[in-house]
Order: sequence, then structure tokens, then C-alpha cells
Amino acid sequence: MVLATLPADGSRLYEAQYRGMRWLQARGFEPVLLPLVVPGGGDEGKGFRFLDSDGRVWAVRSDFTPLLARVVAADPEPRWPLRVCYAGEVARRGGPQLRGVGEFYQLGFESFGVRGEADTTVELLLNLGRVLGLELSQLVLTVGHTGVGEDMLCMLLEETPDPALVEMLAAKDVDGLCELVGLSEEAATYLRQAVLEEGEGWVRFFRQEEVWVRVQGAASVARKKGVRVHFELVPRTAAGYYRGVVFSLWGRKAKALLASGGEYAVEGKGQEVPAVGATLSLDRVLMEATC
Amino acid sequence: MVLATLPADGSRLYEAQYRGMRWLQARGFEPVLLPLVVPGGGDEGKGFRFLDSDGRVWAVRSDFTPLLARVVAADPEPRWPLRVCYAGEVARRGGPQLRGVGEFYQLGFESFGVRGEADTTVELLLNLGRVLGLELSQLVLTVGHTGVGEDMLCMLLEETPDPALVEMLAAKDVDGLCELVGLSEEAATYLRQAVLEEGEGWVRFFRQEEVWVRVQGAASVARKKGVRVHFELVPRTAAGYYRGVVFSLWGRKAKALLASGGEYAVEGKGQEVPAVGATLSLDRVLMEATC
Amino acid sequence: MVLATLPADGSRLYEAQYRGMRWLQARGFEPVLLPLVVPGGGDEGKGFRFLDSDGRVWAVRSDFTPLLARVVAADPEPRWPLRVCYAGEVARRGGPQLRGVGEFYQLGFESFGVRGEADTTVELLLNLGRVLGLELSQLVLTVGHTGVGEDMLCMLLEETPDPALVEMLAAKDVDGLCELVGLSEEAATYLRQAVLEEGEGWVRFFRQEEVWVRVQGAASVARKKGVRVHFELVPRTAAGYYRGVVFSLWGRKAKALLASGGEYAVEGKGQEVPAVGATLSLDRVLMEATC
Amino acid sequence: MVLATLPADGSRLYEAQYRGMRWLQARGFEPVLLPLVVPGGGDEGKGFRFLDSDGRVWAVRSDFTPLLARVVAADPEPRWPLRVCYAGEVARRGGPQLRGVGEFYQLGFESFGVRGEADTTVELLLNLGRVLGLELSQLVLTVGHTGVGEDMLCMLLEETPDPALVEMLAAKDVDGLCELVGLSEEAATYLRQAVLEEGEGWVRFFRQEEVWVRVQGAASVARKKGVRVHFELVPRTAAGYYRGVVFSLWGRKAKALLASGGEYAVEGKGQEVPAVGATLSLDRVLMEATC
Amino acid sequence: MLTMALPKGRLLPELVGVLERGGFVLAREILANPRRLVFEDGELRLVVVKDADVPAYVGQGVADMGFAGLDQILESGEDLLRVKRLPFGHCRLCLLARGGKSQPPRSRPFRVATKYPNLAQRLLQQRGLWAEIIELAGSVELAATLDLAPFVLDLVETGATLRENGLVIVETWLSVAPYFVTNRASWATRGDDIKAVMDRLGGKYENVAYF
Amino acid sequence: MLTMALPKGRLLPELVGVLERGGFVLAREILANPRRLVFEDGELRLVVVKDADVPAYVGQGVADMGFAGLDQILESGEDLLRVKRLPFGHCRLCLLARGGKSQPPRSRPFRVATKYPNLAQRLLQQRGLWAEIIELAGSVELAATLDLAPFVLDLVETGATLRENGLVIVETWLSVAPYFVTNRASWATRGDDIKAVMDRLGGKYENVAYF
Amino acid sequence: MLTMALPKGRLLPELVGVLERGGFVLAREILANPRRLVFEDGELRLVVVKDADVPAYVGQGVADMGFAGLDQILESGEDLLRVKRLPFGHCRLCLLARGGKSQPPRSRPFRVATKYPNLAQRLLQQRGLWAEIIELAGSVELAATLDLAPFVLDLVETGATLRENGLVIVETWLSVAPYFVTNRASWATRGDDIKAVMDRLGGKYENVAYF
Amino acid sequence: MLTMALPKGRLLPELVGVLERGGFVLAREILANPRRLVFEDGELRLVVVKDADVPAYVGQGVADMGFAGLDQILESGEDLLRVKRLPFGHCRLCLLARGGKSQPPRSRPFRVATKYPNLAQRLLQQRGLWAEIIELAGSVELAATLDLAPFVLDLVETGATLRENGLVIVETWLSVAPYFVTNRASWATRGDDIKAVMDRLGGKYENVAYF
Repeated sequence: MVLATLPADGSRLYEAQYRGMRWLQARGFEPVLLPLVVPGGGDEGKGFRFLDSDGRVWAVRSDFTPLLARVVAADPEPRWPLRVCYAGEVARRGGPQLRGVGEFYQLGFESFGVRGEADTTVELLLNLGRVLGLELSQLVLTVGHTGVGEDMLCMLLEETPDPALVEMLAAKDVDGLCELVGLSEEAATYLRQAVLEEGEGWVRFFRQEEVWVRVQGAASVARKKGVRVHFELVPRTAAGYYRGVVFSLWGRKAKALLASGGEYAVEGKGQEVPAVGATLSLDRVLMEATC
Repeated sequence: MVLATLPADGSRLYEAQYRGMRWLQARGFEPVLLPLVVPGGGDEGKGFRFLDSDGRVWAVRSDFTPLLARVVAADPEPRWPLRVCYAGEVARRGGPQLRGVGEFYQLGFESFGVRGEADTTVELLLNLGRVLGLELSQLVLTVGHTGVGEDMLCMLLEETPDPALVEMLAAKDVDGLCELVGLSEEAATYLRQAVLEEGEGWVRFFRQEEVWVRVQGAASVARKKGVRVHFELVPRTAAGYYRGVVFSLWGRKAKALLASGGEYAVEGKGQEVPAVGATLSLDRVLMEATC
Repeated sequence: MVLATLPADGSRLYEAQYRGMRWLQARGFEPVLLPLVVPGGGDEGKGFRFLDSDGRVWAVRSDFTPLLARVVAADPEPRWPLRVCYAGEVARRGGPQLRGVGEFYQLGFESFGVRGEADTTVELLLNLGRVLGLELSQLVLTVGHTGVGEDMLCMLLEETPDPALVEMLAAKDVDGLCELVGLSEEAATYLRQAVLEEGEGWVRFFRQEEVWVRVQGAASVARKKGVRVHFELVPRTAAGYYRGVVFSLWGRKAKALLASGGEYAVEGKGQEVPAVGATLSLDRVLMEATC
Repeated sequence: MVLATLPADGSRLYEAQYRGMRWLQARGFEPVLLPLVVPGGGDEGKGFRFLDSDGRVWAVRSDFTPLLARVVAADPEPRWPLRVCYAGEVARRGGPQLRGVGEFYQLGFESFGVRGEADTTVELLLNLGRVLGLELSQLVLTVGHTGVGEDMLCMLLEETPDPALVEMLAAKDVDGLCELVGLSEEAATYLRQAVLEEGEGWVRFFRQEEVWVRVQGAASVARKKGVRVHFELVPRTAAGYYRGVVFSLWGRKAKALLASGGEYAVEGKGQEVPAVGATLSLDRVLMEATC
Repeated sequence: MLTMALPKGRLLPELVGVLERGGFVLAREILANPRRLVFEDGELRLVVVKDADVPAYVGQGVADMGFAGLDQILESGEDLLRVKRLPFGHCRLCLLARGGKSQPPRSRPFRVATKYPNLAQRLLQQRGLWAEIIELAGSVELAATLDLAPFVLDLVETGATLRENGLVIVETWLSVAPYFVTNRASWATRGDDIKAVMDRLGGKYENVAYF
Repeated sequence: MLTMALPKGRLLPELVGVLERGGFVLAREILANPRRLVFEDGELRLVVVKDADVPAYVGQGVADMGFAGLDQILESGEDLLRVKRLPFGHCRLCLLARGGKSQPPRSRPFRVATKYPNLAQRLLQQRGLWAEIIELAGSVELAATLDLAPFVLDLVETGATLRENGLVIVETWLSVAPYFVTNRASWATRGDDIKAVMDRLGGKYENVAYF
Repeated sequence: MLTMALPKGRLLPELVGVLERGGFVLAREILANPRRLVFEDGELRLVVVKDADVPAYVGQGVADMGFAGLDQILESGEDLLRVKRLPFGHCRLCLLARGGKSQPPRSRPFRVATKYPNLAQRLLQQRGLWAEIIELAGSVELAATLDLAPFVLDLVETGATLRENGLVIVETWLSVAPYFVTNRASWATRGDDIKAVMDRLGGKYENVAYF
Repeated sequence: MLTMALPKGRLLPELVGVLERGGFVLAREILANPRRLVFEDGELRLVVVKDADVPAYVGQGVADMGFAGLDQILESGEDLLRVKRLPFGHCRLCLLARGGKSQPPRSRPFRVATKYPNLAQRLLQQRGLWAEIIELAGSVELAATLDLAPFVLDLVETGATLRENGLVIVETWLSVAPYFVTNRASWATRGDDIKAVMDRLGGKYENVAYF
């Protein structure tokens, strides 16, 4: 549920939205508007959904990126690369939020038809954050690559892991996992490193060199700007539509998730079009900026 | 249904929204944000509505003004006057629109706790329109006062008119009305004048002098700016929440309704608080501005 | 939620339903069928409701009597008296039930256009119960008259009681009520008698002689058959559509509510038509009969 | 939408239901009751469906057989064969019905864990019909076998036919099909025979001997009773859950579909359990019986 | 330039006459060119469309004004201004049944055949009736005769067709007349021009007796 | 006695010919009595209705059989058996646009004017297109010309009307032919009688070349 | 035999005293056997359960009667008859906030921590307030102190805990007392036996001063 | 300064020992001041709350870390990181029934009593079972004994309580252990500090054998 905000906050949100959009436009991203209510589902877990009389499901916008991906996928005459930015409200059902830090105003940008731009996207995101008043030294970026965890489990189990195991991975329950699966001591140590730390030993043990290089590419951009960076193991199921390098930006003052983004793909005209982007929770960004 | 727009349009909408909001802020209106999804009804006819599991009705935002009125009414410690502005999307079911000229992005301003500011509101609206690129000489303002029509029918019928008669009034079916009600020739002439023209004879015939003065106050502001003005007889049922002076702004190039507004009241803390405001359909304004 | 039942239970239910309907038919009640899904509301609390695309509410049948009353009210050419019987399933949302004793199969009869037949209705209900296998000596009938409680509160408060007080009455919280309202000792004693016992002192104190006579009329019919009877104070809000004498039939073996009924009115053709009837929960009746 | 019926009709329906159920019970079918409202979908096209607050779909009962199959499939300790019968209301959205001949009261029987009983089922159905007042000489039975049509198309096309072709088959648009697919004259003749007539030439041409024998088994039972029989080509998509021999019973006086049934399978405990049954539209049966 | 939508049907000759008398000489070409649909001279564009389509053309803003029957106006659901009722072509929308039929039932749905499914829905709801509507394109009286539906909702002019088909009027639900209509946007932005057209068509606009 | 529904429109003379050649002399009266709608001789009843109403008459069981175009059949939503396609009167249902227009947009709704709102809805959904449908009763080509809607879904026979109105075919969505149709109940209960009618109309039923 | 549910908590010793004085000697065993939960002699069965579970045991019919606080009764949603209010153990359910906080906001949701999520929902709705409820199992006052939620809905007895934690009462929303409760089915079918128990517990039932 | 939530219950003494051994001397005060809930020295704040409330305090960000059982973690629905499983306090969540009961029925709802309504809902759905859940606050085994519900979902440690109450394990649905948990925001922004705490608690963090 999105809230009525005090005039004071409203003013800052409109201001930040405009500053962000103008900044993105100046960097080649074209502003788009997207529907508030869309036929055919949407995010079952967190959004508002309803049935029309024909039994078809409709959904209120709860996230911009997947909606944008649908629109881009449906374009019969696409031109690549396509770079767009957006800003607006999203509606979510109530649910556990970190001390009332909701998310209801998103600002973001996406590039379609480009490959290997995760690092540039991180750089843009951080610069945009600065424009919106964030102190880079107070930020933390977690970077990962979807599916690394499942790949590790596959190697350890020699088969596809079941959902319960992947869920344990997402909860970083590596001890439970080790016991349940019955890992050798060496494997357990490397799995623990991969899940809880950045010790690079696991990179070779699980043959994830290539992924590591791509993740570190995105990470080094942030480190150069004085942002602290952690490696994060993100299971595919927890990554939503993202496939590839993914990242999240956290504020140390508000202790809140400020933005997230990463690589994904859009299915258009029978081919997969690579895409990458990032979305800020503008209301949380302002909270961090004024803590 | 709100649509995905081309990047080109999106850019102009964001730009116009910001310019409008900044302009309003500079004139003392504080920006607010309002919920996308609200419990408890909403506009039955045109909005999206759904039931939750407890059988309560929810609605997706389809209009800003009534939503804002609800929020203001619920404020336990209000301060008057309160002047706020807003901008954002609304969602409507499909329906007859003038050649696809939908309405999905509203920008507006409201003043609560003020009385007799219909003329100032019209002036602000027109100035805001100019800021957003409208040519005043191409605009037409229709001005009216809710309930004048019903009052006339009451006088003619010597009782409260039934909904079918009011509907005929809204459709300007004065001939049908005259026949059905069986009016004297004089009454019919004056009713015809009031419904279809501005001939002031009806003002006295139906004892509407006071209303006429207030309506002309708002009208003269517009005329001074070179905007053409018509008197409009607006039945109470067609006026939604408005009570008092109401007005609509039309564009001659796009032949579309660009904005509407008027006086209304908010029930707060056991007393009625007078309010006045205007809302632009930003997407239509841009269409008119670029015709 | 209605359940799949074991074949054994199913057989008994079909059998009982038929025996009951044939018995009622032989006594002049004509069998009717009623819709499963109806437009326009229904019982908000316990039934399944949904919206169609026009925002209208529909409901799945959760009770026969009000549905039947609607149908009878809409009859343009009614003939009185009308005596009908019915049998079928109802659907309810889950909720607190006495140790799983649900209600999903109703059997009942209603008389429209008759007055003062509460006693005959009780007699019919008990005879029908015997036909369905109930032992009369194991049954308890509670009898009351809607609104007596509110009337008492009105007299004590010298104004209309608020919903919280009526709720306390329904919960038999006479101590809480006495303290909250600040009753004289005499009034408190009589109120306690009326709420918790049958001591007839209250009848005169609260001037309810006429009601008492009508309630005892229905009660004496049951007492003659060896059924134990209690007076029950039923607030109007808890009585649903009933207005007048109301009664409930309880089984001592299953400790469950087996049936309920009473007097009510149907609005037809601008006049109120008095009605009376009773509905058995067939599934619970069978449970009591086989305990 | 199920309707309120006149007392006269209601009486006959209750009577017929009871006679039917008792007759089935005497032949070893045990009566069951099934839920009115079920979670998880149901028949999208014709039933009433709604969403609860968690976004899960619920459905009002619109057909007994698939519901019964779900319940049987979920039984953790099944015993075969299982023979059950049922009677009750179903709710359907409005839609094209033959001159108002709706379907709202079903009566039927199903056997689970039996094989090759299509002929016995037809015999039972016809005997049951006679018990309910149908004149066998006025009935027509159409018999078919699901998938024969698709198999023919597969042979003609040397690939799986697309939905549009199957739809043409269901509409018996054999001319359109022949032209679209470009059939040889011989193939076209045999396809025409199979779709529109019973000429057995196609049986060999399309290698459907085995199917023909099974279909004729069911047919001969009916013919012996003086019921006219036609072969019917039923596409798999039009057969719902049925797989195997299927049949429909028509009344010549009411010109209406009175009953349908056939073979299907239930997935229980990892294995497919064969099933067969038939369902009468009790309201239509009574209409035919009294024409 | 203003655009006016004209209905192809029964009223066309009369309307052409009205236009000609108002000095719109362009109208003359209409009857002479029965297959042409659009006529234009510098001041006016005339569009000749099916009767049922006039409300869409005017309501959607393609035409600024037009002539349409109240039945078509209400059936279309378009938000039209009915600024002038014409003094000819009046009739009634009635619920009809075969002789002997009484009121429709109230406790159960019944079937109504009609060319006006939307308007029928609305009129039925206003009366609290619950019906299944069978939409037909024409010869609705046949529907009752052949028992496609026991009730029919249709226009009645003289009643001759009714008598021929053995139908009786159960109730009159709407008085129907042709209207000169416009849409709100055209009225607001081109109102003066539209009034000028009305003046020419009907004599002085201020005089009641135009058309 | 069987009942047959005949469409009033363009195909009527040809269909009357077919009936006459099949020995149904009753058909002769149809052309002679253009205002009568029902014709009957002990063996057959003929009902002459609007083209668009044939599916309802047959589908609802009032008529046992009839002649209807595939466009009308699919638009009606009635569950009809198309037991015989006629060898004449073929055409196409096409998406049309004014010259120069390309494919309809996929990422935003567009407007389509058509006489077939239900069929259009279905064809659009099959193609994953999202459109607002403007229902018109006729002269649909005008809708594109006058910009009521940028796209039009309509029948194309010779293409002459298109060229006159400056429209181009964007895509053909359906081949349309007239059919001899029946309903499932009539087919099941009176199938032999209906086949006998077909035999008389088209020569021996078993022979492919009837009609 | 009747079944009575007793709450394990704070009030148990006092309730055992009441039972003993009424001559229910069985009650003596309760305090002597703190780990046993069920006690039975021919006439009565005593079930000792968590305070919050008494309403479920009585409301679901497992026990015919029991003792429960009004807070637990309303939180449970069970339909209980509160036939006797006990003269001890009274307190209040209050909306609390850290010192200095004023009224909760009305135009936006706020957070309330409570052990009574259902009751809180109901009391908030009655007041037209819109809040996100954080359910806690205990030490609710801590929630405000540590800023888990700005408001807390909890029982207040002496107010000592409040003062210790720097909380203030914003408003009292409910007076809470323990009740002798029964369910409708037991009351209807075993009412006389239950009244007899009440008589023994509190002196003559007709006398107001029992318990 | 970091905040740590500690569960008041059974495990508290053991956890205090772990903290003390890790050099967090502040922990000593906890057992000495059983009524105090918040303890603080410059480096750490300890918050002692009900077992069931630890997930809310950590998950909502009031505490950066804490100790909670897997049962409470999953019941709460909070998104917690379970960064360390403790080597003591293990048990199982089992579906229980009175002796002789077999599997729960699949074709009709049954009743389950539990202290874990949310977790029960989830585990039932995973198994395709349809049950009505009776939420209790304690002594769940009694629910089966007294026939409040035929099935019970509860923790089983030694099985002694089961035997006492004549219950049998139908199936084990979850292995339960206490965890050292944190929330994603604290882990992201204070991860190094949290790891340092873990190191002190369990020896070198890299060594598996800490705690």
C-alpha cells in the first residue's frame, strides 16, 4: 500500500524524480511511461491482482522492469540498442518491511540489446545516486551472478537441487545444507566461503572463474568510487527475472536496500535480446540521503 | 487502460510534469503523493475495483481530487488554508473516448479552507496552461454552477425532479424535457436559453442572480486573458463531488477536454471545509500544445 | 467449505432429504429450487462473494431463507398463503465451528402471508425432526423474541443503545453491562434474570408481557412433546432477517445447533408480508441422530 | 445462472432425483456429496471463478464428474472398483443455450477402477432414463471415441494438426478442411464419411478397426433397446476429460441433450485408474419426459 | 470546416430536404449519388452512414454533429448532446409479446429478443427485471412468432407490423424521436458555428419553431 | 416438419434457385413475396431473416438448419455444425488500413473499426494484439478514411471498395464462405431428415459434388 | 460429566481457591501437580491450558466452561457466552507510545506492536485508523523503546512497567476482566448443570454476590 | 554499536555462556538481572525477548543479529540469513496423532492443532493436504488427547511428552535447530562487524568448529 505523504516529502520526491530523469536523459536514456494496470498476471506474491468477468487476471503495477521487458518484447520493429528510463509509483500488498521502509516510488533505467554492460550500469547507478544526494562512502554494493549457487549444488549433488536446498542457500544456511547433503570437509569449506565470504578459493573449486571475472568487473567500478563491495551468492529463484550479473545497493545510514539491478534477457521476435538495468527505490534513497 | 508511450512522448510528459509542479510550488502549493490502491470503493463507473478475501472493496486510483479530499478529511490536526499540488498516473477502464484521447496522467492543485477562490483558481489554471505550452487564444472555458439545473426543474415541477429528467438536462434534451413536463411557452423559452445559450433572461426567471454573479466572476478572469467562455448548465449528478462553481477547459485544436475543476467541500472534524481546485489531463494538454 | 463425504454419509443425507421433503409436501409445502449464485451481495460475513467486471457483487448461496424471501418479494402476482419447502447445499467460508460440526446441507420450510404461526412452525419442526430420526427427549429448544434486549437497554438508558452494548448483551455479559451502564440494583437483577434465566419478574419490569405470551405459546408446544425449553434473549443484530418469535433447536448428544427459525417479513408490492419458517442443518441432524 | 423454479417443477425434480438415486443405489452405486466451492480453478469457460486475497483462484461447482475425479485421485487408500452416484446443482455463467434449456441439476454415476464397461454404462443410463420417465423410442444416442479425428488428421497431414483444424473438425466443416489441407479425392471421401456419416469404409482407411469395435459395442446395447444410434466424431479438445468411448443422449421431443458420459482416467497414487460414467441433466430430462 | 453525420435510412430524404431549405446546397448531391458517402464543399462535410453509426461518428468526434434517433443514441452509450429534437419521425420502444402473454416473470430470467442489447440491459435493470438478451439484426417480431424468445423489445410506429405478427404491446418503455446531436468537445470549441448551422436549418435559432 | 433459416441478403436469389432445383417448390414464393418472412408447406418451413440472424435461429434451435457465412457464424458464437460449404460467395476477412500504414503496433492499444466485434476480439487475441474495438453497422471503410480508427477489419470481395477508399490490405485473417449449417440437437435427433434435404439440394449426398 | 478449562497463568491460584471453596476438591490436586494438565473425578474434568487457549477449548466445545480474560476472549474470535465477570484481576488495554508522542496519524499507516493482532485490527478499524500490526509474543513495551514500532497496544495494570520503559498511555481502548465463559451449545444443552456449578462457586446463583 | 536479540527461553543460559566465552562480559548481567531486557556497553547492545519475537527484532532491523530456532524463523515469515547453525538444541517438528491414527485424509479437510499456524499452512500445502488449523499457545499435545483436533503439529525432542499423552509420530516434517541469524541490510552494511562477533563467539570464523 502506497501512502499519502506529507507535503515536505512530496516536494523532495518530485524534485529527486525530475533531477534523476533529466540526468538519465542527458546520458541517452529516453523517458517512457508504462501502464498502471495490466492484463495477465504480474508478480503473484507481492502485487495486487484481480479477475475480470472472463476469468482473466489483471495486476496493478508492482515493479517497472518486468513490465518494461514485456513491452519491449512485444515491439514488432525494435531497434537496438534501446536505452530508456522511467519513474513512478508501484503498489504492493502489505508485508514485512524493514522498520516501515516501504518501496513505492521507483526510478530506473534499462538498456536493451547491449551485452557486457553490467559495469557501466553500476557506474551509472552510483553516479545517479550521487546526483540524488547519496554519500558514496556510506554505500555498500553487493554483487553476484545468478545461478552460481545452483551450479555449485549441482556439482556437489551430481543432480539438480530441489527447491528446499536452494531456499537454504538463499537463507545462507550453509551448515544445514552441509549436514543435509553430507558434504566432504573440503567441499563444505569452499561452499561456506562462497556463501558467507569472498575467499576466492571456491572460484576454482566450483570452476566459476569466468563468472568471477565478470562479477569483479562490476565490483571494481564501485570500489574505485569508494563504495564498499561484497560478493553475494544469489540463487536463480531469488533473482526474479535477472540472469547474469546482479547487484544491490545498500545505505549504511538507513540500513536499507536502495537499489537493485542486473542483467536479464527479453524474448523478442524469436531471439533473446540481452538487457541490463537498475532501479532505485526513490523514497528509500531520500531517507538515506537525509539520515 | 494506461498505455506504454513512445520515448518521445514520455520525455515531454516528465518535462511538463516537472515544469508544472515547480511552477505550482513557487506559487505556494506543496507537492503531495497519494496512494495507488485504496480500500473502500472509489469511482464505481470508470475505475478498476476488486474485492479482498474479507469481501472489502479496493480501488485503483482513477482520479486525484476525491482521493486527496479523503486524506485531508482524515487529518486529525488540519491547518487551513492548505494548498497542495500533485502529479501522477490514473487508471481507467476502457470506454468511449474521443478518438483515443485518453486520460492517464493528471496534474493539479487544490486549496482547502478557502472560500470564493473560483476566479483565482481559473486564473492559475490558465497561467499554468500557458506554462505548459497552451495557446490561450485557442482555448475555451465552460463555466457553470452545480445544481442550477435541478433548481430550475424543481421550480418548474414544484417537486424534486426524477433522475431521468436530470439526465435529459445533462444531454441538453430541452425539447424532450419541455414536452414531457408540459412547460408553458415562456418557461420553455427561458429553460432553452439556460441550457443551450447564455441569454441572461433565464437568470431572473429562475431567480439565479447570485449564482450568475459568481459564475461571471470566474468567467471574466478568463475573458480578460483572451479565452472564450461559455455558460454551462451542469446537473449535480454529473458534477461528481463538485458543489458550486465548476469549469472545464477545452482545446480547439485537439477538440478535447484539457482540464476541469471547481468548488467542493471536505468533511473534516465535524465541519465542512470549503475547497477549490483544478486538474489537468497532462497527456491531452500536450496533444493540444503540439497540434 | 463444503466437503466430500464418505459414501455412507452421502446415502443417509440423500435419504433424509427425500424423507423430509416428502413429509413436508404431504403437509402442503411445495418444493422449490433456488439459485446457487446470485447477483447483489448476500451474507457478507460467512459466504463467498466476488465481483464481476462491472464491479457488481455476486454471492454463492450461503443460506436458503433470505434467498427465498427475495424471490417471493419479487413475485409480481403473489398468492397468499404460500407454503414452500427446500433442500440443498450451502457454501460457507471456513471459520470457527464446534469441533468440525459444519453446516452444508439445509432442509427447511417457510410459510408466507400467515400470521401468528410460530407455534405451529415449532410443532412442524419437531415432528419433522422425529421423522428424521431425532429423539425428542434429547432435544432442547431455545425460544426468544428479537429486540427484547434492545428494548430493555432503551428503557434503562433512555436512549438507543450503541452496538458495543448490544454485543455485550449477545455475549450475555450482564455484569459488564451493569457496571458500564451503572444500573440500579433492581434493574440489574431483572436484567440478569432476563439474560441468564427465565425468572419472569423481568417481564413486568420491562413491560414485555405481550412478547412473553407469544414466546410461551411456541414454548408450550415443545414442552408438551417432552422437549426441554429455555427462554433466550436474542438481540436484533444477531437475529439476521428474523423479526418476532425466534427459536433454535439443539441436540444434547452431539451438543450442536440442529435447526433454527422464526418469524420475519417480506416486502412485496409495497406491503409487508408476514412469514415464518424453520431450517434444519441436515448434516448435523444426522450426526445427532446417530450419536 | 440457476433459477428459482415454480413449486410444481421443484416437486418433480426432488422426486426424480430421489427415484434416480435410489435406483442407482440398488445397483451398487454409493451416493456421495461434493463441495460447492473448490480451490484451484475449475472450468474456465463456463463456471463462476474468483480470486481470494492470496491471488488463488476458486471456482463454484459447474460439473460433477471432474470434481469427483479430483476427490478420488486424492484418496490415499483407494479401493477398486469404486462405484458412486451423485445428484445436485451446478452453476454456470449465462451463455448460448438451446431455447433456454439450461442445465442446473445433474444426476449421475461413475465407476472407478473398471475397464471396458462403456456398454454397461450405456445400458444403465438408458434404464435409468426409463425410470425417470423417458420413452426410449424417442431417444437418440450418439457414440464416438475421442481422438479418432485427430488421429485421422495426423495421418493425412503426417504431423500433429493445429487447433484451427481440430476446431473445423468439431464444427464438421469437412469441406473447408479438405480444401485447406488439400486432400486427395479418396481421403476426402473417407474423411467426409467419418465426419458426417457412418459409412464404415473410413474404418479401414484410417486403421480404426479397434476403436470401431469398442464404439459398436456400446451402440449395440442401445439399439437393442430401440434407441436410435449415430456414430459421432469427437475431437479430443471437445471431449473435456473424457478419453475413450464417449456418448451423448438426446431427446427427440425436447430436441435437447439429456445426458453425456464416457470413459476417462483418474491419476491416483502414481498410476492411471480407468473410469467410466454418465451424467444426466435432470431438468432437461424432465422437460423431455413431459413434452 | 464542420462535419455532419447523416443516417442512411428512412429519414434521409426528409433530412436532405431540411438541409436544402437551410441553404446547404451540397445536400442535393446525396440523393443523386446513392453510393457516395462523403460530400464536401468548403463550409461543410456531410458523411452518410448507417443509422446506428451516427452516434459513434459524432460521439468519437469524427463528426461535429449529426442526426440520430434516441434509440440509437442510448444504445451506443456515447455521451452526446441532444440539442434539438426533430418534429417528425416519432415512435415508441415497447416490450412486446405474442397475444395473451401477460407481464414478464420477476422471479426467474426470461428471454428478450432485440436489436438494442445495451439499451435493453439498462431498461431491464431500471425495472428490476432479469433477462437473457438475444441480439438480433432485424425482423425482431419474428423472434416472438417463432418462439426464439417469448418477449421482444422493439420500435413500434403504427402498430401494423404487430398486428400482422399477432403481437401485443406489454408496456411502452421509451418515447423515441430523431435528434440533432453534437459532442461536448465540438459544442465547447465550435458551439457558435454549430448554432449557426442550426439557425440556418430551422430559421432563427432563438425562435422555437426551427426545423 | 423441418425449419430452415434463409439469409435475406445478397445470396438469397441463388439459394432460392438451389432450393427450387431440389424440388422445394415452396421457395418460389419467397422472391414473389418480399415482405413475407415465413413460408410453410407440410414438409418444410422457410424462415427468411437478416444474414446476421441465421446463426441465432439455427443455434437456438428455432430452425433446424440454415445458410450462413463463416463470418456471421463465428461472430455469433453459436455452436453450429457446418455440414456443407457452398461453392459460391467466397471472400476474405482482412485487416485494412489507409495506404501507407504498416503493421499495427504491439506495445500499445490501437483502434479497429469493424462489424464483427466478437470475431475481431478473438482474432486479435490469437495474434497477441491489444486493441480497442469500435463496432459499426456498415460502411466500415469510411471509418479509416475519416480517421475514426486507423485500422478496419472487414470483408474483402473484389477489392474495388478498398481502392475507392484508398485502403490497403495489411493482412488476411480469415477465408469466408457460406455454409449449410445445423445445430447439434437437430443433427442428433433429425439428422436423417436433414441429410435427405441435403441430398435433394445437391444430388446424391454421398457424391461430393452436390449443391 | 462437565469439562472446565482453567488458565495456567497468574490467576490460577485464585481460581483454584474459588473452586475449592465451592467444594470441588479435585482442584486441590492442580497446584500439587504442576505438570499434569487433566484432572478428573466422576463429576468434573478440569483442563489446565495456556491463558490464550481457554477460549479455543471452550469455544470449540471441548470444554463446557472455563475462565478467560476479555482480552483473550476477543482476540480468539470464538463465540463465547460471558455469563459471569469475576471481581478480581481487572486491567485495561491501552494504546501506548514513548513519552511525548501524541495521537497516531490518520492520513497514513503507522506501526503498532501487540500481542493481540486480531483484537488490534478490530479496535483500529472501529476508530478508522490504518495501521500495520507487528505481532509479538511478549515484552511489547520493548518494541516502542527500541523503535520496532512507535505505538504499542497492550494491557496496563498498575502502570509500573510503563513508567520503567518511558511509555505513556495515549488512550484506553478496552476495560479487561476475567470471565466465567461457556459456549452456546453447552449453555443450551447443559445449562442447568453449568448454573449449578456457578451456584456452588459463588453462593446461590440468584444472589448477585457469588464468586 | 551492534544490537543482538537473545531468546528468553530454554537456551538462554547456554547462549550466555557462549557470549561470555567470546569475551562479551556484558552477557554476565543477563542472568543476574532476570527482569531487565536491555543491556548495553559501548560495543554491544543485548536485547532479551521471547523466543518467538527474535525473528521480528532481527528481521525488522531493530537488532542486527540474534539467536532463533528454525521453527520460529519459518513461522515468522521474516527474511533472515541463517549464517550459523548452533551445535546444540536440535529437535524435530512432527505431525502427531493419538495412537492408532494413520495418515491424514486427503479428500476432505481435517483439523490440526499447532503453535505454528503459518508454518503449518506452508507444510500442509507442500504436501497437498487441506486442513483447518487450530492455533494454540501451548500444551498442544492436549489438543489431540481431548479431541480438539485429531492431529497435532509440534516439536518433538525426546518423545517423552508424546508417550505420556499417548501420541504417535505420523511423520517428521522438519529438522529444527537454533541459528545465529542476521538480516540482509545488516549483513550488507555491517557484515564485517557481525563476522567479527561470530569469530569471537566461535573461535576463528574460518574454522568450522566455532560455537
